[in-house]
Amino acid sequence: MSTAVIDIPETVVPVATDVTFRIRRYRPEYDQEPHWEDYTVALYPTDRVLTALEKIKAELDGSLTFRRSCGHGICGSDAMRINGRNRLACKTLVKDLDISKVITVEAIKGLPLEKDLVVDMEPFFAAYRQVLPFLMPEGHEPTKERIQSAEDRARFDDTTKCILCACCTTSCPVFWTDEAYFGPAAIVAAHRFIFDSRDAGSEARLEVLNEKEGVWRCRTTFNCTDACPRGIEVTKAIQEVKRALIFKRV
Amino acid sequence: MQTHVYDVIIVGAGGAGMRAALESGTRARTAVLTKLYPTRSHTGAAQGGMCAALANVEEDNWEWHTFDTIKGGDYLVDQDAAEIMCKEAIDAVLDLEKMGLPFNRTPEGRIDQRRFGGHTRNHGEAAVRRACYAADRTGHMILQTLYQNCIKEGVEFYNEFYVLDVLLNEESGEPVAAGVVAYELATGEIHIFKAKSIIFATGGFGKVFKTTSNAHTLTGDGMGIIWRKGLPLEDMEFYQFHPTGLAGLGVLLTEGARGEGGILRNATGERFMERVAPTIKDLAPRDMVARAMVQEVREGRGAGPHKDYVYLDLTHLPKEQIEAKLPDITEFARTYLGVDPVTELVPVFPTAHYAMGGIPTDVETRVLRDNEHVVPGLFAAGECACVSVHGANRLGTNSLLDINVFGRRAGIAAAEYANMVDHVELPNDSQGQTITMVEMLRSSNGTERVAPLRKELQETMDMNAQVYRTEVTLKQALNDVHALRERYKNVSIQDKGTRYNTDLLEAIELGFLLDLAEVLVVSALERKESRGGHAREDYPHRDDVNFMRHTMASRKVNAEGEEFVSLEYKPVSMTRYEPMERKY
Amino acid sequence: MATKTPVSLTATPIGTLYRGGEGMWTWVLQRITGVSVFFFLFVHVLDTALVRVSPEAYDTVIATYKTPIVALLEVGLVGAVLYHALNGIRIILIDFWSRGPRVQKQMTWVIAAIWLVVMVPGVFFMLKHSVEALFGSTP
Amino acid sequence: MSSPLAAPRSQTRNKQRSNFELYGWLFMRISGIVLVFLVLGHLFIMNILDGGVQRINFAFVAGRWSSPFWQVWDLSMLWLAMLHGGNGMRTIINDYAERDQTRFWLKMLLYVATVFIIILGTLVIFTFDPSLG
Ligand SMILES: Cc1cc2nc3c(=O)[nH]c(=O)nc-3n(C[C@H](O)[C@H](O)[C@H](O)COP(=O)(O)OP(=O)(O)OC[C@H]3O[C@@H](n4cnc5c(N)ncnc54)[C@H](O)[C@@H]3O)c2cc1C
Ligand code: HEM
Ligand code: SF4
Ligand code: F3S
Ligand code: FES
Repeated sequence: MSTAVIDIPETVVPVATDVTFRIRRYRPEYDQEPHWEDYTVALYPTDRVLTALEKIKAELDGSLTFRRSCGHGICGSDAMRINGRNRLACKTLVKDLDISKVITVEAIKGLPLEKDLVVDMEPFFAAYRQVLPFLMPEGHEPTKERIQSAEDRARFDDTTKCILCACCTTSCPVFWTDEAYFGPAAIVAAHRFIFDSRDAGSEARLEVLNEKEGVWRCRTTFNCTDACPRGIEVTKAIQEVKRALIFKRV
Repeated sequence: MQTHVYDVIIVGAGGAGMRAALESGTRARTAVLTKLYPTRSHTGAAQGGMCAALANVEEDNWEWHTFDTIKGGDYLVDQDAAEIMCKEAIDAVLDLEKMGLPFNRTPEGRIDQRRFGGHTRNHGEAAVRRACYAADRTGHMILQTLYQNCIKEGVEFYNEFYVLDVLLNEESGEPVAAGVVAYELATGEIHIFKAKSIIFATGGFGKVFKTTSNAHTLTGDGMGIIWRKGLPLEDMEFYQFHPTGLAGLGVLLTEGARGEGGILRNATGERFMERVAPTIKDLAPRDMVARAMVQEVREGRGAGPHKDYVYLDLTHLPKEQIEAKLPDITEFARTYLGVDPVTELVPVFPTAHYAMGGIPTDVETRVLRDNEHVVPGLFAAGECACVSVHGANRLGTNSLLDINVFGRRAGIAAAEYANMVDHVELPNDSQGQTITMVEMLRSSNGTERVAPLRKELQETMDMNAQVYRTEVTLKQALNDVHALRERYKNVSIQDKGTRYNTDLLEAIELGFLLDLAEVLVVSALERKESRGGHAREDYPHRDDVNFMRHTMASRKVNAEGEEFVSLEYKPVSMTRYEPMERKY
Repeated sequence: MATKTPVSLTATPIGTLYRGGEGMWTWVLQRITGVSVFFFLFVHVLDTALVRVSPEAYDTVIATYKTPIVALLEVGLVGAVLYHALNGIRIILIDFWSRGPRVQKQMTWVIAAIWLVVMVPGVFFMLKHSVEALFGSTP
Repeated sequence: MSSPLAAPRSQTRNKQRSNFELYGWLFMRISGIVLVFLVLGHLFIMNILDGGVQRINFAFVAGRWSSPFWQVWDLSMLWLAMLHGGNGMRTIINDYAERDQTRFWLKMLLYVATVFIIILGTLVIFTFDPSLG
C-alpha cells in the first residue's frame, strides 16, 4: 500500500563550462562614463546568472555591485538587463542562455544609474505610493473577517503576485523617455485594489490614473508583460483599468 | 555624520518590524531603519500559511493550538508566551484581513484553512485545518499588506540603512537604550539615531549554513549587535532544518505541499514517514521529518546519482489543485530543477530554515539582560527574538503568527514606554566603534577575502552542526569557526569607495555570522541531550532532568583579555502542560 | 577558469538596444508609419490646395506624382497606411476585447499575413499603371 | 511619507481634474475605425481603380467635388486624419521632448500647423470652383 509504483527519474551529472559575461560597469567615484568589462567564470547549466555575479564578485572583482537577497525570485532585488531584456538574475538560468556568445548584463533602464547594476529605486516607489495602494473599505469594521466569494477573490489574484521588482516599468519604452509616467508596476498595484470587492476607494485611484501621466500613457507595447518575472499579465491589467475608467466616466 | 531624533526606532522592515511600525507610528514619532527596501524582506518568501484557530472549516480552538505549539517545541516552549500567541492569533489574522490581505476563501467566502505539520485536533488526534493562507505566497501577501498599510499611515522609512551598533548608556549601573548607529549604503555616511525605544526586528541568520532557505541578507545582524554588547542570546543551538528544500539548492517547498496531500518517498518509492509517525505521517513536525529523511539517505535509500536526497510526490494530486494552491513552488521546481511536480517526483532534502533562538525577551517583547532584568527601552520581535514560543522546534506557520502577534506587542510596548520617559543621553563617542570597524575594513591590506571565509564557514556548519550532531562534529565545527575568526582579522575588501559599497557590508555581515556560528556551536556542545531541532547522536534522548532549561549565552572577556562564550541557563515557564514523550 | 578583461574596443557607454518582443516592434512601426503618413497628409493638403490657385498649377504638381520614383513612394505610403490601419485594429482589439491581450502575438502574425495578401496584388496594380504609362500599354 | 533626506526626485503632480487624456485616447480609436474605411477607400480608388494616379488631373478633381458625397467623404477624412494624426504627434512630442520649453514650443508649432491645414483643406473643398478649368 505504502509503496507506490513510481518512475525514478534519470539524472545526468552536469559539467561546468566557461561562460563570459560582459557587464556594464559604472563606479561613480572613478568613472566618468559607464563602460563594459568582460568576465569569464566556470558555471553549471543549472546555475543562475546571480550565481555568476556572486562568483565574479568573489573571485574576480569585489567591487562589482548589485542588489540581491532571496535568490529565488521572490524579493525583487535583482532586476537587470540580461542580453538586452529585463529579468531577475536569480531566475535566469545559464542553460537558458546562449553561452556560445558573450552574455551582456547591465542595469535596468530609465531610473537614475547609481553604480554598476544599482539604480535609484526611489522614483519607482514614489509612483507606487501615489496610486493609493492600500485597502480603503467602506462602512463599519466587521467583527469577523469580511466575506469575499472565491470568484471575487480570483478577480484580482494575478496582480497580487507583484514583487515590485521594476522589471516591467523599466522595460517600458514610454517610461524610458517620460520618467513622470506612473509605469506599469504602479498600475498593477492600483488594479489589485480596484478589482478587490472589499474596496471602496477605486474612485480616488482611478482619478490619479486618469491624469496625464496615468494609464493613457501606455501604448500597449507589452514589454512589461514579457518582462514580468511573476508572469503577471501586466498589459491586460492596464487595459482593465482603462476600461474601468471609460465605462465609469463616459 | 548626521544625528536624527525619534521616539521609537525600529530596526528591520520585515513582517515583525512593519507590524510594530503600524502600532507605534500612531502613538509616537517612529522611524523604521532597514537594510533592504521593505518589500525585499525575507518575510516575503514565506509560503505556506499562518495559523490561528478560527475554526472556519472544522472544529478548533486556541487551546489545542497552544498544546500543539508546546508539544511541537518539545516542551522547551515558555507556556505563558505560547498561550498569549495562540489566543491573539485569531485577532492577528482578522487584523490582516481587515488591512486587505487577500486570503484564499472557502465556498462561503470565509478565510480558508489548510493542514500543516504538527497542528492537530484535540491534543494530537488527527491533523487539523488551521493554517490561513493566500495560495503559497502567504508571507508575500503579509509583507505587501503591511507595507501598504505603512504607506497608508505614513510610516517613515530609511531604506538601505544598515544598523551596525546599538547605543546603550548606563543609568545607575544598568544599561539603558539610547539609540542606534547606522551606515547609509548609498553614501557611506554614518548616521546616529537617538531614540527612547528601539525595536530589533532583523530576522534570522540562516546564512551560517550553506544549504538554506534563507536570503543572502539573513546574516543575523541584530543578534550579532546585541551579542557584541555582552547581552545574552537564548537557545541558539536550536536551529530548524526544513524537510523539503529543493535538493542541492535549499530553495524551499512549503510544508503546505504535504498539507495538500503531498507524500515523501525514498528511492524505492516507500512512504517512509509511515514508519516514523504512524498517525500524522508526512505532517509530523519538521525536526522529525528532517531526521527521518537524513536516516533514509544514510541507510542507502536515498535517490539520485549520489543517493543523497528523497522525493516529494505530488503526482497523485489533481493538476488544478496544485496550480491553484501551490503555484509558486511548482514554478520553483520547474525553473530551478527542470522538474514538473504535476507529473514528476521532486528531489528534496532538509534545508537550514529557522532560528528558534535569538534575543531573549519577555512576553512584552522587552529584551532581557539576564534571567530577571530587562534593558529599558530595548525591544525585540520576530525571528531575531526568542520569547520563546517555539522552544526546541517551531511548528510550521507559527512564525508568521509570531511576527504579527509579537510585532504588534512590540510596537505598542515601545511606543508606550517612549511616551513615559525622556531621551537618554547618548554615550560618549557613540559612533566611534562603528567608524573604527568600517575604516579598518576599508583600509585593511589583509590577505583574506570575504567569500572564501564565508564559504568555509557554511561548509563546516553544514557538515558538522546540521540535522544530526555529535560531540566530535561540534568540536570540529568549533575549531573551524575559531580558525576562521582568526583569519577574519586579516580580511580585506577590494572596493575602497564610499557609495554602495556592498563589498564592505558583506565583510561586516560575515563578522556577525562568525560570532553567531560560534554561539550556536558552543551552546549545542553543552546541550547533551536530543530535543526538537537539536539532535545529538551521542545523546539520543531528551533529558528533562538536566536540560529542561533555556540556554543563555553571552560574550565575556577573561583575565587575559580573550573573548569567550559563557553559558548560563534559564528555567522554562510552565503553566498547564506536563512534558510528555512526543509521538505522532 | 576565471578571468577578467576590460573591453576597450566596444567601449560604448550607452547600453544595448532593448530586445523587446512583437509588441514593442509593432508599436515602433505604428509610430513611424503614423508620423510618415501625417507628414504626407500635410503635403498632400497643400498640393491639393493648388486647385484653388489654378488648374495649371495643380496639373503641374500632379504630374510629378506620375513619375516612377514617386510611384514607388506612393507604394510605400499605401503600405504604411495599410500597416498602420491593420495594427490600429489590432490595438483596438487589445483595448476592448477581453481576450485581446492574451492573443496579441498571434494577432501580429495575422495582420502581417493580411498585409502581404493585400500588398502583393496592390503593388502589382499600382506599378502596372506606371509601367504602362512609361512604356505604353503593350510592351 | 518618505524619509526626510530621501525624496530627491519625487515629483509633485499637478492635480487637475480633467478627462482630456481619456477622450483623446477614445478619439484615437473611434477616428481610427472610421479612417479605416475613409482612407483605405480613398487610397484604393485613387491608386488602384482604373488608371490610378495617372488619370488624376484638375478635371478629375472637379468631377469628384461636384458631388456632395465626395465632398463629405474628403472633408471628414481631412478632419479626422488631421486630428488623429495631430493627437498622435502630440503624444510623440510628450514622449521625446526632454525639456518643458522644447515640449511647449513643439506642441505650439504642431497645433498651429494642424489648424492651418484643416482650415485650408476645408476652404478648398467648400470654395472649390470647378468652372476655373
Ligand atoms: C522560504 C521560507 C518560507 C517560510 N514559510 C513560512 C510559513 O509558511 N509560515 C510561517 O509561519 N513562517 C514561515 N517562514 C518563517 C518566517 O517567514 C520568518 O521567520 C519571518 O518572516 C521572519 O520575519 P522577520 O520580520 O522577523 O524578519 P525578516 O522578514 O527577515 O526581516 C528582517 C528585516 O530586518 C532588516 N535588517 C536586517 N539586518 C539589518 C540591519 N543590520 N540594519 C537594518 N535592517 C536590518 C532587513 O532589511 C529586513 O527588513 C518561512 C521562512 C522562509 C525562509
Ligand atoms: C487608417 C486608419 C487608421 C487607424 C485604424 C489608426 C489607428 C491608430 C491607433 C489605434 C493608434 C494608436 C493610438 C494609441 O496608441 O493611443 C494610432 C496612432 C497614430 N496614428 Fe493612426 N490610425 C489610422 C490612420 C492614421 C492616419 C491617416 C494618420 C496620419 C495622419 C495617423 C497618424 C497616427 C499617429 C501620428 C499616431 C501616433 C502613434 C504613437 O503614438 O505611437 N493614423 N492610430
Ligand atoms: S508587475 Fe511584475 S515586473 Fe512589474 S514590478 Fe510587479 S512583479 Fe515586477
Ligand atoms: S511596456 Fe509600457 S506601454 Fe504599456 S503595455 Fe507595458 S506599460
Ligand atoms: S534575489 Fe530576490 S528576486 Fe532575485
